[in-house]
Amino acid sequence: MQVELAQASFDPALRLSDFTAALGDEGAVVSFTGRARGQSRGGGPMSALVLESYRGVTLQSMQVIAGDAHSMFAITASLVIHRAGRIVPSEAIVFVATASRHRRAAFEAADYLMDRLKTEAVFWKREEHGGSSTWIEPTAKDREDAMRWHERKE
Amino acid sequence: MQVELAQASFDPALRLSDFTAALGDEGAVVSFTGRARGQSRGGGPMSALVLESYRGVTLQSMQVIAGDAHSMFAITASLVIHRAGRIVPSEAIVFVATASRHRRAAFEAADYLMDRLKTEAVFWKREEHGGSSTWIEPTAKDREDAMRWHERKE
Amino acid sequence: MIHAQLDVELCGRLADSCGPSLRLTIPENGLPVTAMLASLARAYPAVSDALGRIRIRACINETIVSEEAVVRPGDTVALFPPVSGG
Amino acid sequence: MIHAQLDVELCGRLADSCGPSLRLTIPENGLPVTAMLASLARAYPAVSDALGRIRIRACINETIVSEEAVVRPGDTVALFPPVSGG
Repeated sequence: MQVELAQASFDPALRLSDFTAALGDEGAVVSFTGRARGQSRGGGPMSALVLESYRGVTLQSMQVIAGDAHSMFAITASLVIHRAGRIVPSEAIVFVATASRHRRAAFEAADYLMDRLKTEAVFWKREEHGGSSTWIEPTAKDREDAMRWHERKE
Repeated sequence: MQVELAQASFDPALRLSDFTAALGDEGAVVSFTGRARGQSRGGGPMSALVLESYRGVTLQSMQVIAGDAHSMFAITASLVIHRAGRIVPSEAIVFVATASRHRRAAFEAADYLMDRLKTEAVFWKREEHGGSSTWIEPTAKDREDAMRWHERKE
Repeated sequence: MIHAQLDVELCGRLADSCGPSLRLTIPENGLPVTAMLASLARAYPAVSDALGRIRIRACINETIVSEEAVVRPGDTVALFPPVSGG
Repeated sequence: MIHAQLDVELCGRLADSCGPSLRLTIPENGLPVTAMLASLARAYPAVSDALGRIRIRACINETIVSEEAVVRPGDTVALFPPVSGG
């Protein structure tokens, strides 16, 4: 389990390569890359996404989520990288990789990690468009996705 | 939609890099890499996995599956690469990448592609261990996973 | 009746007993898949067991066909045991 | 009562009205989070609206705490509006 808060842009494919090279006999590797889009939620053009984090609390929130993924699914390795700061369209915001013996666990854990990160990771996010900016919060869909795992846990 | 039957080993991370570089405003990219394991289904050591394909039929079976994924999910791009021939442990057997505006479609489409490929792609597969080899077929779990999508379709 | 030669490719485990290709003599105007399978089993007893035990699908000119399809001289014919998947 | 200075960091949209850090005078033996929020609202009317409208969580020394937790001089204190997630 490796969790990083990145202040500068990173290369998801390169990180997937390193992650996979370090594996043992895992048969399945799933990755997710979340990229900044050029379109804001309102539909207009977006010039950048700015993610504010808070000291050690943001990283810690990511570590808790990754730890939960390891408790809930039969994954043997995971990598979570999240950008902070100003992110321009097509740059990676978040990258998650999971590995397991068989594919179901790797898929579910990556899906789960993303659902939790999108709703609970300690970031405050705003979209910059032209001169102004708009704070954004998890969508109803994000919250609904995150709720799916509650039944599972019990 | 890009579908390839690879006769030699390939680098999944490199292919993910190219796939992502060619995208437009997609916010989500999911990848799956299936790797040959060093352990056979029976639990003993495996020296290689040998995948036999048949002329154009194998590629065509993969294309049908990829086409179905595009019909069923709101993905805007996909890449499916499948090895044939002799594959040694830790080499990639299959690689799938999907991209979509929002993450749910990319996750589901990659999951769906793998379930269908694991049960329906036209390959005959045997595990080599020492001097002998064993033909293998989809597991009960593979078939069960593939069945999940039938309810969805109707 | 005029006859012709046909090579039938055997995929996967079907090739275990007699190799990946078997030569068969068929009528010049062809014969249905079911009749071809029966003829193959008669000509090659070693494969008849495998042909009877597992579900076989025939492939003619790179298209998987039904049992009623007709195999003609010059066709590229293969027999598929159940696929392993990827 | 002896008093001390405390800098309270405001995260996310809470910083929109008065900037990312506000100075507050607190009793030397500290005060509960609820009292700190009330005191902040009195001292900075511009943030009182945001503090009242959305659910705020306090963070003391990098730990998110309950409303009953006590803030003491020297603590690293921040106020979190609801997180955006990643």
